Amino acid sequence: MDFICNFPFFSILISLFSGTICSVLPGKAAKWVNTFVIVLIGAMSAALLWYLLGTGESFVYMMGHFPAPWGNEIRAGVLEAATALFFCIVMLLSMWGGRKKLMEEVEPSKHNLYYILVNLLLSSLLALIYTNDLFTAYVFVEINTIAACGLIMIRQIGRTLEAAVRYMIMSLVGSGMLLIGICMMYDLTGHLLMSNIQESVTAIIEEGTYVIPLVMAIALMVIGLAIKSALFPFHAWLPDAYGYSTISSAAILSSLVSKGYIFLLIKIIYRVVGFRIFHDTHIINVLFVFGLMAMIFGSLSAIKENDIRRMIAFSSVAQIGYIYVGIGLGTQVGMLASVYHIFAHAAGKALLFIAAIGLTDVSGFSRKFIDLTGAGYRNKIAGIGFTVGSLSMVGVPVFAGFVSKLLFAQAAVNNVGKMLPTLIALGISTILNAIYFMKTVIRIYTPRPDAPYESVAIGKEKLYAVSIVLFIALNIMLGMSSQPVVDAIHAGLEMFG
Amino acid sequence: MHESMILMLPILVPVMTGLLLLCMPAVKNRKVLIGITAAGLIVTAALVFFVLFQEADSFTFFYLTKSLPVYFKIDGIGRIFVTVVTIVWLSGGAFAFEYMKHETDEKRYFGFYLIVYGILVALDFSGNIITFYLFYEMMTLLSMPLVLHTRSREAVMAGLKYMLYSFCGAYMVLYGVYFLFRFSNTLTFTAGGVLNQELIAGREQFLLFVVFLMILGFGVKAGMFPMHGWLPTAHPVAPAPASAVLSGIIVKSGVLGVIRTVYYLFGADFIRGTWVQTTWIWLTLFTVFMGSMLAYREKLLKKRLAYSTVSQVSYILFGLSMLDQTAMTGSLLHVICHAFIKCTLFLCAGAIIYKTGKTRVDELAGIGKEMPALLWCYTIVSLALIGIPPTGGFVSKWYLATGALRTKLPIVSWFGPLVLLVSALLTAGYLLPVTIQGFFPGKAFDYTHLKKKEPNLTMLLPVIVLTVLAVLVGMFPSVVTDYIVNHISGLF
Amino acid sequence: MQPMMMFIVVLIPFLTGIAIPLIPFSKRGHMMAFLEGLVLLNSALVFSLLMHRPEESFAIVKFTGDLTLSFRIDGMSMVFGGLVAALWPLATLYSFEYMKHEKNERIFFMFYTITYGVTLGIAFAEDLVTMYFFYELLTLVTVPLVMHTLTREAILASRKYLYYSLGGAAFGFIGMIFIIVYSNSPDFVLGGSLDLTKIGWRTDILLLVYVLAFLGFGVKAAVCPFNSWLPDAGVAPTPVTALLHAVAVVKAGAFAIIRLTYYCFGVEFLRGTWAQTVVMAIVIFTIVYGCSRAVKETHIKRRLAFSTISNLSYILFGVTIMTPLGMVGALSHMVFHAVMKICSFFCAGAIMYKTGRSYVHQLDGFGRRMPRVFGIFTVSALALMGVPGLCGFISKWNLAAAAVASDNPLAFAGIGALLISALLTAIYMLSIVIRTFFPAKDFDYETIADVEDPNWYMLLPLSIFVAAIIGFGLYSAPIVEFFTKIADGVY
Amino acid sequence: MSRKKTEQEYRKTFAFHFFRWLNGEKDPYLGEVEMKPQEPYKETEEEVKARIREKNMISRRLYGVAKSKEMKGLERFYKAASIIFCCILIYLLLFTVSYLPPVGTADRPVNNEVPQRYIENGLQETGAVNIVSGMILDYRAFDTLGESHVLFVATVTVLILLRLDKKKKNDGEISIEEAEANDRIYEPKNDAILQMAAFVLVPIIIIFGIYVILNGHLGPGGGFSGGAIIGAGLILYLNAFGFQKTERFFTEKTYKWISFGSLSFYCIAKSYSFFTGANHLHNIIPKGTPGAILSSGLILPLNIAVGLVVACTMYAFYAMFRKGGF
Amino acid sequence: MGANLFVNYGEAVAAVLFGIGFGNLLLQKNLIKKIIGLNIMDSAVYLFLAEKGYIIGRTAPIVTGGVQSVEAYINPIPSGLVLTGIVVSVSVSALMLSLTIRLYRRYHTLDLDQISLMIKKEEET
Repeated sequence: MDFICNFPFFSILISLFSGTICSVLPGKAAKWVNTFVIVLIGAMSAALLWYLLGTGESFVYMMGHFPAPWGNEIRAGVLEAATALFFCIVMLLSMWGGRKKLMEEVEPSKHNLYYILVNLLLSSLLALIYTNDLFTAYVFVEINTIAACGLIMIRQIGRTLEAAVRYMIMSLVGSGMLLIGICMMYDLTGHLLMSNIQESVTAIIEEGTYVIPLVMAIALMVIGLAIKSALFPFHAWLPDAYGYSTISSAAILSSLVSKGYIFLLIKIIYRVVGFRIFHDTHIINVLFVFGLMAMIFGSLSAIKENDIRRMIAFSSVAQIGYIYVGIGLGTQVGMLASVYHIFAHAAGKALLFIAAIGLTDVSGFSRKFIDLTGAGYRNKIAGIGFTVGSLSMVGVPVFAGFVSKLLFAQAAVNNVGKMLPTLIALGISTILNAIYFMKTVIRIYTPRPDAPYESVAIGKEKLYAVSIVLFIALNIMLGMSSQPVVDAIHAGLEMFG
Repeated sequence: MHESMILMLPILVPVMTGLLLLCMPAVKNRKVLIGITAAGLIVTAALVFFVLFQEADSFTFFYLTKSLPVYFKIDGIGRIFVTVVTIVWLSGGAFAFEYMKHETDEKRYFGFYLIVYGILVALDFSGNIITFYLFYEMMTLLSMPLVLHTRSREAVMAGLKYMLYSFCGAYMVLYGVYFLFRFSNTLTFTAGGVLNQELIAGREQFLLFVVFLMILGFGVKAGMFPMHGWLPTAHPVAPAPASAVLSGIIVKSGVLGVIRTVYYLFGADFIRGTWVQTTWIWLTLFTVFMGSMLAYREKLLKKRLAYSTVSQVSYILFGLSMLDQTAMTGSLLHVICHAFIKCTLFLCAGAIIYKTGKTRVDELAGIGKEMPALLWCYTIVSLALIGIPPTGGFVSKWYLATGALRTKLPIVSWFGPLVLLVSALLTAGYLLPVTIQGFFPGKAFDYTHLKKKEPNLTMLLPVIVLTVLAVLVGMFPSVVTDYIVNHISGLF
Repeated sequence: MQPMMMFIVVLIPFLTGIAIPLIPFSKRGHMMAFLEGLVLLNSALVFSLLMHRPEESFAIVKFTGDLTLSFRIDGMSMVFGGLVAALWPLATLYSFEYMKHEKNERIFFMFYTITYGVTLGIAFAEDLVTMYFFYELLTLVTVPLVMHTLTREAILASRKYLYYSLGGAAFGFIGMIFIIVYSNSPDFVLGGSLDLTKIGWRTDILLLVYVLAFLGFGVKAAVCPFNSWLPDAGVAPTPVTALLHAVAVVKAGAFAIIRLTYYCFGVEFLRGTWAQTVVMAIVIFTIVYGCSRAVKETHIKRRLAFSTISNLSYILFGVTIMTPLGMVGALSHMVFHAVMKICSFFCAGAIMYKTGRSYVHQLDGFGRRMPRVFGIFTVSALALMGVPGLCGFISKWNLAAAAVASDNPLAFAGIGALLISALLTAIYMLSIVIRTFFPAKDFDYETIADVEDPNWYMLLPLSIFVAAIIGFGLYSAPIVEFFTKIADGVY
Repeated sequence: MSRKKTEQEYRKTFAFHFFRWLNGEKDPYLGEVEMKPQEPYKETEEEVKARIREKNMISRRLYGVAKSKEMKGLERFYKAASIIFCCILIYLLLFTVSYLPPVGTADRPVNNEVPQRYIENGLQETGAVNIVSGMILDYRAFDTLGESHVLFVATVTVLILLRLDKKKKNDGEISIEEAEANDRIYEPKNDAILQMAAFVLVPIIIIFGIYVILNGHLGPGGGFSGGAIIGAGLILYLNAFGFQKTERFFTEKTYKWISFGSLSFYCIAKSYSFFTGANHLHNIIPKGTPGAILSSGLILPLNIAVGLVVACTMYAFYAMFRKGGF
Repeated sequence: MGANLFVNYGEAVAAVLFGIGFGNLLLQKNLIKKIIGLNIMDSAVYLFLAEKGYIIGRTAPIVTGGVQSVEAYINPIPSGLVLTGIVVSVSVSALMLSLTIRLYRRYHTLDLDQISLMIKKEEET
């Protein structure tokens, strides 16, 4: 039990504690604390990943003096460490990307409150990743929800408040269902610890006493998490929430928050219920169907959209559909593809949001498409960022989207029953993506000499440019040298069960 | 059978002189132009006759693809056609020297005239279907400027139409050639057909369709019924010597094509008695009758002669479709006679237009008084065409009729000669009124301001020569028929 | 010649392309010399590479799992690579003159040269993944070229082109996936790399996937339902329409389909199945459709674009016959059509460049004023029609011979379509020739006094192409021999 | 028999065309091959106007504030769908409840070795008489740590929403002066009855709250409930004696520092115990004798910290709702 | 329907309450009524959870008189979880109420659809 095993515990506690500290610090100091904390946790997760790749198996960390079923426990494997590292990187870059707009949109006195929310959000994400106990997961899901709602309404214009209310209603419905699912699960198995629950679940399935309530409990938990991660029929709140909140929160929300819930869902599938049993409960087909519908209808409503940020929001509904289709395929490769897509989408989506705000700034702050003509020339770095982001979303070879599309297709082909619908849906949704993303890319690169707006030099906002360049590098790294990432995820999934 | 370069001379000389004329800068006086053209024609004619009497009779020029040589070989049919081409081409050329005075761009006309002559010689000498097809398309492309020489709106449209009809025919032929390449041992013309029996075991029906398509393809050039549309439009707009040559010779290349395909590629026995032969016969008969009927109703002289070409060439095709030796001799004989007769008729029409500018038949009252010699030749030649005994026309029609009767095909053997007879009457119907009106314009005609408008010698001489030839062939046919018979006996 | 060379040859155009807008050339002449020099150097390298071929393959990037981006030269890549390497320097020379009138030509030449590298990448790809990789890059790199004039039509045309290509690539992607999963090695193996044991009962799904992939790649090869982007792309400057939409881009589509049919799915697997009939029917319909639309079109470049659509389907007709002879026919038409079409497009470009007129009914009497350009145009017209003695006839002959030898009744109808389209080509090409050489009688040449032949920049490539047309026409034995060797797998 | 056709009628018949074609006078190709020149399509003025008008009409109808027909339809559908969804949910829950293990019996899976250890040696291991507080503050301390941070996050969000900035006048919202004015109008001032009751009750409430916090580990109660009681007392005091009086001992600064102090103490204490637990180091904090106030190691100070946080939060919520300030 | 519906009548009541709270949350127009529905739903869940721990004939898990055997006390875990749950619902309700206050101050209505229409109209102008 060498020292490095404490890193998961340290990262959660440090982010929690930094949240508390920021409440007394002024805005500027809070900003430095926040950046320092994210960098530190990123470094720790990288070291942890390096160590775990060395040992090759996950370890359990006892929180407190009492072993698992009595005290709390967190478990760290390769997949958890990799996800933690990736989440830190994306959060750091999103914060940098949205820094300038944050200064303008939020009152100075409330800056430190914003950084508290960001820190606590990071801690809840890390807890969701590492925890091995269902009720702890529920508690941190709550922190996540409230912090995310805080992020949405930090900008305090009419739109964001309404979006925050809608968001709260939908996610409270979701967490209500999740809690009642957890209680039923506790009632049937007597444990709250995931590995113990799995033993008793397999025991229940064998003797077949409480099978119906077990299936019902699993269904409630899965539906609850699906509602919280804005799967297709429950995505009404998403466009307003992502479309109008301040940029860094939109980027964090779209790439990290919904992914946290999906990660918890994967953990439930693997550790609580067990892959085989989940596969036979037909809930997987429900997820598959909803995923397919999300892919198609998400893109369709994105095409209809006339506001660039709402269009990107709808496209993330479609991308979440991709992930659920990956899970719905029910094979190991399918899960691998959806986890890879979590990374690819996180990188691409945050980049798109940050680039979009850069473009709207140079087009007279109007979000209508017509005014965006020629914005690519006025703000060069944002134009390039947006193009790279959309190419990655469409799945063009050099960028991350292509690799995840490749993995999805390979997964689809192995699963005979669901092969054709997936491939056709994949083809159609690629075309739909191409239509609305390329429409925008071409619009921002059609010159409009008489545009009344002045152009922005690259060097002016250094932080903004650095974040976009790093995001592009991340995208290309995920696109070109995707082999190490895929191997890490594969190893992670092996030891995840 | 050995190779020699000499065969290429009669082809290359006219083409080179033609190109020289085209690329030459405009020359002041016509004399130089006439001189070059005349020299070119005469030299080529001499070369042609020189080559005909050589014993070397084949030559491979170059290879299009590995298995497709451009190969020349002279045989009996080729010799007949070449002699006819040379005679008509020389007389047409002589006539044109005078006629082209009142047309513009003479240099371009004579240039293309010479090139087409070279192409026609090559066509007759070609030894396999690919070479034949190559020069067949060249001929269409290079004869098109002759047709649209006057560059009026109708002339350009007619030229375009002529070219597109011929290309449509050419592509039908090409379709057949592809299948021939597959189902035959070699593409060179060999008497009795080249089909490889076991290759075409199950596919007779399809190959019959291919033969029929090739016959239709060459039929386009020969003015057979479904695709005859271009002849009546092309002739009136072309200058007279061009239309004379066009209906005399170029139409005959279609006939040569049919002969080569039916007798030298597929072999007569392959299509004897099949639906191809019957449809072909009925088509030719219908064209014969339809051509004469339309000619009878036509007012414009040159268009009337064009319709008469349509029906006369279908005489030849009818003879070929009998797949019988005598009928074939009759049709080959008719090829020769019709060439001379039709060329003379068109030259007379040209002279009339040149001298008086009248193109319509009803304006020609009293022409006999003004140009007696010309109209005499016209009359003799018309009688030849109708088939009055001493002239060539009668002999060839005689052979055609006897050949048809010999074949004993169910209806056609007697109905064919009947149609030929009716059409002969119609031919009289549309040719003789010109003579009658010309010589006896009737009482109401005022003879006062008639003047002597005889065309000068260079125009009259070719007409007279051709008339004499037409009559000579009629009087001593055995010279030609024996030559033909011993050359085509191998085919049946 | 070690395999590293293959990657260098693809890389040089990329670097030159990127260098052009960056290096501050004092005079336009320097830039032209620099660009032409490097393009020539690259073509020389390509030809030397093709002369003595390195056997083993060269991997650039290890993608995912066993999929790598790697190059290897086999028979097919020699044909396509050689064709592109031969035509690109000439086209660049031509575009120097043409782009004098256009603005921001640096950006144009950047993308123009990068496309050269990308096309070579497609040619030398060793497996379907690499080819798909460069295939998508080709779309991205050619969109700015189509959009170059930045007028409203150009924007709409480039958008339509982008949607069609990305859509097509999406369905091509499905084909690629099936190949990766169901073949024993993703590399191109003549005769198909499908592993029959793995396929088991799923043959009809695979056939459906083949048809989908065929249509997917067919979008770039302008197959019937998806070719409305090609005429619209006529809005781009002529070097683009000539080189890309007559040679590089559309041929890449045909090349991809040949790879798909002969090297991935394998001909034995596909021949005689319903997939072959469906695909051949589509191709035959496109042949006739392309020509009939061309006859009605009055804009020169759009007319030539429609003729490209039908000629491309000639190549695909050769492919769909699915016999080695068919492949020979397809390859010969691919090469000969490239030469013919680029020649006629350049003539059209010369006319538009010198006189600014682009409609057929404005061309009366140009024959006398621009004798050299229209002489070349007539030769290319005759070649397109398939007059024997020019290269068009040879490729039509090979296609027809293959179709007849395949004993497939639909192929016989295909030959009929070939000839009907030849007739329609005669109509729409010769009507231009006649209109220019034999204008109406009362036509006075003063109205077109300003029309005269362009300078040697444009005429040199044109004359080289005409020489190639006539040379191939008269003496095509060695090159057809080379294609037969490829079809039989000697290379 | 049939009347003679006029020239125009004849010209339209099929026979006329056929014979004209047959004798080659007018052939179908003449003049047809060359199409008339096509001018590129130019959009006329009124077409553009029509297009814009039509676009505006659509957006007007879509966002029409007046209840448009399909909005009503949509609402009815939404209402019906949600009622059905709730009924199904209730039925399903009842259906599952009927299959759950019977309540109250001892042999259910829930009563396995986990509660047994809590009950049997809970006292020895945590030193807390009240096993539940021992469980939530020692065994499963991580949940409760998360718990207090949930409360903290909630306060942060409420602060974001309701706190009025003293220096700058908020745009559109009400300023700090107006909020004070409103407060004065609506809230009761110097209500004698309320003040007398508060005078009596507030000390008792606060003492009782302190008692509940301190005895968290001995009897029922604990940090959360005690804090709530103290919070209620403070609110009663504020109601009775108004803001000036409370500001004497409870301003925003005190709130900030109390909540920061207690939360950070809580965090550090718990991380110390987690760290020592995980690395199997000895925890130096004595458990003390069970039953005495200063027993059960860290649980007492933790309870005090939690109590303070909860009390301040309750008071802060109330102050924010009333005046957006302290 | 299973055997012990009437035995677990407490949980049945909790289930019905959950349904009612859920319906309220979805159907009610007024925001405050939605929050009330939310609280009903949460309390239903905590009732459901509390029912889990109860064993007939045993007292609350506070050690009295040194007795530490399992038979004397009920299961402590559910009550611990309920305690945590209650704090969650308090904070969530506080957040929702403050949101409602801010919306009411600005739009003077509590009907969410009305608010979104007013926002659209505001943006339209």
